Amino acid sequence: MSYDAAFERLPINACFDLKGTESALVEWIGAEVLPDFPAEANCCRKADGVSLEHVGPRHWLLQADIDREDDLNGALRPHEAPAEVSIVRISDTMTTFRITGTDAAHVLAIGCPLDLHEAAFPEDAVSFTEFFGQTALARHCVGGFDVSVEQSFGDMMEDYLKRALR
Amino acid sequence: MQNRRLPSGGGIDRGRPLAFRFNGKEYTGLSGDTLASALLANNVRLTARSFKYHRPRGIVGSGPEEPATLVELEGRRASANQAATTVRLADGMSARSVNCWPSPGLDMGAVNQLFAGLIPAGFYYKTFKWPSWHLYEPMIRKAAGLAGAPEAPPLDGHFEAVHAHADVLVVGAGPAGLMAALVAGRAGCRVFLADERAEAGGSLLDRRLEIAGKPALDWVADSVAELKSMPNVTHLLQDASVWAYREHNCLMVNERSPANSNVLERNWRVRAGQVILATGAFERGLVFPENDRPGVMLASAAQAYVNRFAVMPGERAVFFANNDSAYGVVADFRASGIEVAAIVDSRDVVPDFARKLAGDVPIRAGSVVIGVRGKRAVRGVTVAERGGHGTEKIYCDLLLHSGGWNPTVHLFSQSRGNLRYDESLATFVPDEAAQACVSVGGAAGKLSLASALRTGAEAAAKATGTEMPNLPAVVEESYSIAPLWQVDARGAKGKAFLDIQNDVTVDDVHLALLEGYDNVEHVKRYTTGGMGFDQGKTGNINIIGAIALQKGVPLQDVGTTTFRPPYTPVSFGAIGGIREENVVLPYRHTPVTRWNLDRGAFMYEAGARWRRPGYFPRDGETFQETVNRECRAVREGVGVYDGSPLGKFELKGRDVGRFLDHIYTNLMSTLKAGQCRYGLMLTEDGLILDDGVAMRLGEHRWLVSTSTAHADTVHGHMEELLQTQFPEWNVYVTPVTSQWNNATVCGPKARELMAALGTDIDLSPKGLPFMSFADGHVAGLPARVVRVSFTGELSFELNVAPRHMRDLWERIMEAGEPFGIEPVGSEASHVLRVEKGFLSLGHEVDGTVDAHDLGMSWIMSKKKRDYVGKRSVELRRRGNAIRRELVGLLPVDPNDQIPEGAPLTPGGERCPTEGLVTACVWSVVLDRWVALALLENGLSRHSETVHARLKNATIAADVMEPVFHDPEGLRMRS
Amino acid sequence: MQKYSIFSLFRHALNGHTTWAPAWRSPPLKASYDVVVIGAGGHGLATAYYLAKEFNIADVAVLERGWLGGGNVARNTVTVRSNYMRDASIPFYVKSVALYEGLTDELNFNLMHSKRTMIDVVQTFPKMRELRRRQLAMDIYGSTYEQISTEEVRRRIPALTGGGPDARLPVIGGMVHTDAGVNRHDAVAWGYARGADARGVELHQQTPVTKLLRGNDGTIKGVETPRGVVRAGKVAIAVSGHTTTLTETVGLRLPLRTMNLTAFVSEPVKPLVDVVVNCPDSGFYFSQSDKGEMVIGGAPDMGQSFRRDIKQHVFEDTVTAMLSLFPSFRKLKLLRQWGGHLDIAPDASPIMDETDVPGLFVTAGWWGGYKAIPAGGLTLAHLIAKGVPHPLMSPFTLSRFKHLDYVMESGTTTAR
Amino acid sequence: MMLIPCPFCGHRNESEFTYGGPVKPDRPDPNATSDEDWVEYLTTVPNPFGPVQERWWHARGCGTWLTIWRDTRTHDIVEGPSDAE
Repeated sequence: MSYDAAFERLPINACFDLKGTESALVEWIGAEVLPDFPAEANCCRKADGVSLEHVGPRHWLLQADIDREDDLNGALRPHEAPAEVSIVRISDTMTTFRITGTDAAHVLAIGCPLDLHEAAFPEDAVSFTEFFGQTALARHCVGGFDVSVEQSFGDMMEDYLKRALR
Repeated sequence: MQNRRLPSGGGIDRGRPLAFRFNGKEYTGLSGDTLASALLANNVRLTARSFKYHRPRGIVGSGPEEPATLVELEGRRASANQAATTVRLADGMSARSVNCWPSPGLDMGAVNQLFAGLIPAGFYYKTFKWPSWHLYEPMIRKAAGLAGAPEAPPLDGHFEAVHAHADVLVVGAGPAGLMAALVAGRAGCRVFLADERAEAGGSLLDRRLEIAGKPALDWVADSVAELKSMPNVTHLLQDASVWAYREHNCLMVNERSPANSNVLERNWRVRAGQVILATGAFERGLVFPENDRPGVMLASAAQAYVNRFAVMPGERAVFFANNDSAYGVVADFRASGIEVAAIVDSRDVVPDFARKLAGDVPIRAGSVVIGVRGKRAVRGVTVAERGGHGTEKIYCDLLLHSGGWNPTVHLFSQSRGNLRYDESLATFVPDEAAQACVSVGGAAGKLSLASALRTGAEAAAKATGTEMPNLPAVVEESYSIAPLWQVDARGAKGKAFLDIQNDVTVDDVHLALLEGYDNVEHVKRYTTGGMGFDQGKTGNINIIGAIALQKGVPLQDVGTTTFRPPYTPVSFGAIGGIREENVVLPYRHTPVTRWNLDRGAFMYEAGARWRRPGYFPRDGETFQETVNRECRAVREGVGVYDGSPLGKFELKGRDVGRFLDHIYTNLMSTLKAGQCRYGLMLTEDGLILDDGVAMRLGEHRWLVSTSTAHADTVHGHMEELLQTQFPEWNVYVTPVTSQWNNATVCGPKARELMAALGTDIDLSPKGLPFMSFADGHVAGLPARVVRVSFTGELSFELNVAPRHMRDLWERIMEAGEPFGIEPVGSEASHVLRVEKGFLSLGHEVDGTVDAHDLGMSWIMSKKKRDYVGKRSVELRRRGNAIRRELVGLLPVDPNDQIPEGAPLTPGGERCPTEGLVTACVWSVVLDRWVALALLENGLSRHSETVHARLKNATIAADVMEPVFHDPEGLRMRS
Repeated sequence: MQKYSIFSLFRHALNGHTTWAPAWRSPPLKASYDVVVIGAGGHGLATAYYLAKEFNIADVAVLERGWLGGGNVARNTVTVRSNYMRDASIPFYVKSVALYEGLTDELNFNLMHSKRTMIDVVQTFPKMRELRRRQLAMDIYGSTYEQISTEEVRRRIPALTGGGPDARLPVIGGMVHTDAGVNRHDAVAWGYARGADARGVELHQQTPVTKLLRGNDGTIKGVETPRGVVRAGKVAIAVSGHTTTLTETVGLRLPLRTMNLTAFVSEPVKPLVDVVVNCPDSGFYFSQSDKGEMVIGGAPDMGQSFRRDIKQHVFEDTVTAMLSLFPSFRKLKLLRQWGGHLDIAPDASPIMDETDVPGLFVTAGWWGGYKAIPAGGLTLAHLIAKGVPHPLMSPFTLSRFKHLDYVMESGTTTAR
Repeated sequence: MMLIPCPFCGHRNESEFTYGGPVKPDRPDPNATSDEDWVEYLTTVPNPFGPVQERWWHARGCGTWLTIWRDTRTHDIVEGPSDAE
């Protein structure tokens, strides 16, 4: 009996790296563009297909479908942002693997030291962690997890996941 | 013919016979057997030979403590040493005894017994010296080593290593462990339970006890069923040994029969809030002459064979004990109708309850076994009073002994918990814990069933903050022992073994002490006691006892040796998990990697785990021809390389300029938007950390590029400074290495190629001068074009998002075809940079040189008061160490290639070096070999002749400036 | 000293081995000695031995906190080699290897020194370049290092079946260091101890030094132990890992950090590999002991530590690296693992010197110090006896830090 | 493998972190320090047989450089980053 789990490599998302204080970011971007800022560390808020993820001190990721990239870029105006705010388009930097199935958590645990139990990693949790030795962003998806790694490691991760799913 | 199988009872499945081979002979066992129980069922008594003397041995124990019978599995399950007692019998299994040839019955190594008198402990330190150890070593090596080495990796299946988390990790599913798991599970905790046996129950499997008025195994089954029904009991593993207790409550569990049948073995790294060690206790043997003969067995092991496996380990048994536990075994023997000839108890007084269990079996109190008759199988024992009087010979084919119980403290001790000697139990028990763990049941010296259940429940109740539950009713047992560390009665002659596997006897320990090896660690090392495959699970404490007795000190003062992981041997495959073959080290690809492979590039590792093309060979070309072709393309036409792996960071904030001034040796803050500048970073102790290019994107936005290999190091360096030294500075760092790929086109025809690609950027020398950049489109793709050069030629670094990279690359190759474009690999890049004398950290920088040595004094800002490494470089240069400085070398014979790394010595003599060749390449512009070197005082030695010293030759070379091509840099600025 | 030979074994066999003399005496601890050596490990015992043998200074006490030979000499991977890179290092290790080769005879104790050759398995071109650099530098000092092809590597190490052309890091060749060998670590400690004892040196076990004693003039005066004060005008510290713990008792700070390096062995199997295999690109090395165990080492954990535990992730790095080149070892079993402390200087080279406290000597900063025991002991004894550094040790004195003149000598599996 | 307390993420596996070495005294002004003091600052770090203050970078996490006190004898973290605040 092998695992009840499968993975797929997703197309890239629109992704913007936001750094600065919450107030400076809101002031620059305008509250209407963003979901509410997640109050807690390593959790996300979603609104209107846009997800805002609090992944580090004064550090958020804004993610949406890739066809929203230009819109968001226009709204965020990364190049004109004031000194106190850093906004960088990083859509290409990560590649995402969707791992689903009843054994998804086990398969993830082969590469990831994070406690993925719902008590420790609830539905709205999102966090940078380690996946097969590399930095990775982990979060829930329907029936499993999405794990994003630095794009250049994508082929290696695919290799790893194939091995893990045997 | 399983002629020793009892007609009823046992946990075996009589309906499922299993055929197996042992030492070439066919046998049949039953499902549920171990190899050991199946052998005993078939009346196979002589199963092994010992390590040093090759004495005949049988089965001694029933679990991982087995010291005597190691087997090697053959065929599909091939595996080196395994204790026969831990091998689950499987149909078609084939096993053979280790360390004997051709068989345990006829073992040629047995000649060693003739020389036994000459080979006491440590004999090899005293002899085998003349004329040389090399004469003896091969023979000794051949004789050692137990099983054969594995010949091939497993053919089917793979190993897995995986993380897990638990509130409570319970080790052991005996009565204490199950009770603890039940209490923790009912409290809603996440429970991880691991047990080394095939089924839950622990010692209950081997005994005939009752819990709550029913057979104990019913309670076990009910408990397991309840645990299975609780979703918060996440793992209930059988055949899974907890083998290491690491720091911060992280434990390793080796699961040998995972549910996923593709997985051969699994290693769990469990992080637990609380650990409950319910690891039970091992019975230890008694130390008396000939205590290693086949048929001498631990009493508890015999109990397991009778009760669990319905096997009669002999037809007529004598028991030898110093404690009460053996009497329960006697009772079970009687119940199974196996004859017990006598009980020899070294104590003068035997408790009444024990006498009741013995029934009509004669008890010789105050007596000891002073000899065993029979070499290849027990034929009888000689018994005497403790002092040696009143000898009696008793006929038997089985001698079952019990010297007391040792709590299995391995994991507790690994966790750095202290042990203390308990007089009443005559053994070491856990004392103060060092991590969040608690020992319960036998592991804590609580040997009775009632105390096992109680301590298990208590520990779990305390860990979970819940009430102590009502415990099921059991009969209270009592236990007493009078230690007997060795039989030293008059008339007791013959080898008395402490470590059966490594053939360590009482005499060996005495010899070690006599010679001054008097620490327990010395004794262990001098005699090799406890260093076998079993790591002394049954024997170690007897060695401590022997030392204590001989030195006349309490056992507490002797102390134990260190308990080192693993608790039981674990295969390396499980430890490694799926990280094997290609993924053993990470690898990184760019969107062009596939293209490179299709093009037949020779790929290799090139820093920070990137796989990069070394060169693009064509049929019929030599390596040098390939590299020359790529170099010529760049020097004469146009080449392109994939520069994507360079590290890139976007820096944002008011203080970026000031920050860059601090981390680079040169001034960066004066850079204007749209410009870039080459920079050098140092460590605080003045060594070169990295070189790269900084670009100013806007007023407060910068892009810093680093060498491929040091991207992560520089990232950490920047963040550390910003977060710990300058937390008030306004600088944000965002890694964008993989947001920007780049294809760099270089060569005199690069501008023509750019025109052919089509761009909306003014690429004229004035429109986009050297060391500047512009954003726009190239070949219709959004791109940033940067004018930097690592080859010395006119270069355009075309930066695009990875989603466009492959597209861009293919258009470049297409548009470049008329210009004879070549993709350029790392080898050609190396040649091109050497011709220009550009720095390569991997070649010229080896931990001693600074920028001045490299002829780059210009990059060490004199204007800045401070930057990282400034003070240290100044300090170092004020010392009187002779500097090795970068020079160019032209071999006097232009066809002489100097190996990279070759030392330079004065006159090429055999004497200390004065430098070394850091790089040597065939220059396509000069049509000769050229080299770079670090040479003592090299900057002032231009036009001297120096000598590279090879093994049997020297190569003379003329010293010059380290630049062989376009010294003015006109081409790259063109 | 009682002579050990096959004949003495015969003689003692006749009376059941009950008449052997102790390997060393247990004399009472005196109140003062000419020299006190702290630490009865390899370097401490060798220093004491050479003080007595080469410099006629026999009024020496070796004070040991625990049991003789229980420090790093008891917990290393017994590799002896001289394949270094720099002029400062190579001659020192060449000398050490030469001393080792004569030690069994000299000490009349079988060290089982087995010159069984080390093969460096090379998997990257930069590493090959570095090793070729070593090769030519070593040749100047008479240390042998020969490049061999991948085919030859595989012929000499048949179990090396991984690292094929399509592997993550393919094997591209090897370097053969025939001077390298292995021996018995316990025998090195015991042999030196017995030799030193026979020349009058006193060995005192279970005698921890709790404090160094410094006079009003700033010079060393002796040491404090639970058994009383022991006076000496010269005190040498050879206590890998705990060097700074001791020197700080006289306010002396040294550029050392203590780390934990671990090793492990497999179950014993029949002879499979007869050379020391070193795989610097993968980051592990091993040899098969005479008992049949694979003795395996890897990279250290960089954090400061006085624990002797292994870091699981560091351990897994070593294991997976080994399995990638030796896939059949997946079925081989781990039998035992352990760690030891070592202290490391900023340039990862050793420190042997008289300190700023006159009369206080240190030998420290060893990693891979096992191979250096004979030369380290000999040269430190020279310094203690003569007051000037032995020429072989002069690159390793403390003065190099005054102008940050590091001796950067990367090890075989590790770099700074 | 230790469990290291990150002020942002909570307790995380050691493998997510990069070791940053013992915390040194504040960097002296290089232009107002003697050679001896500068060399001492660079080369001589605290090496206690007991608690040491040290830095870790949560490189495979939120990116925080954090400071803890860790006992070198036991690896117990005797003071986490949040304890210090």
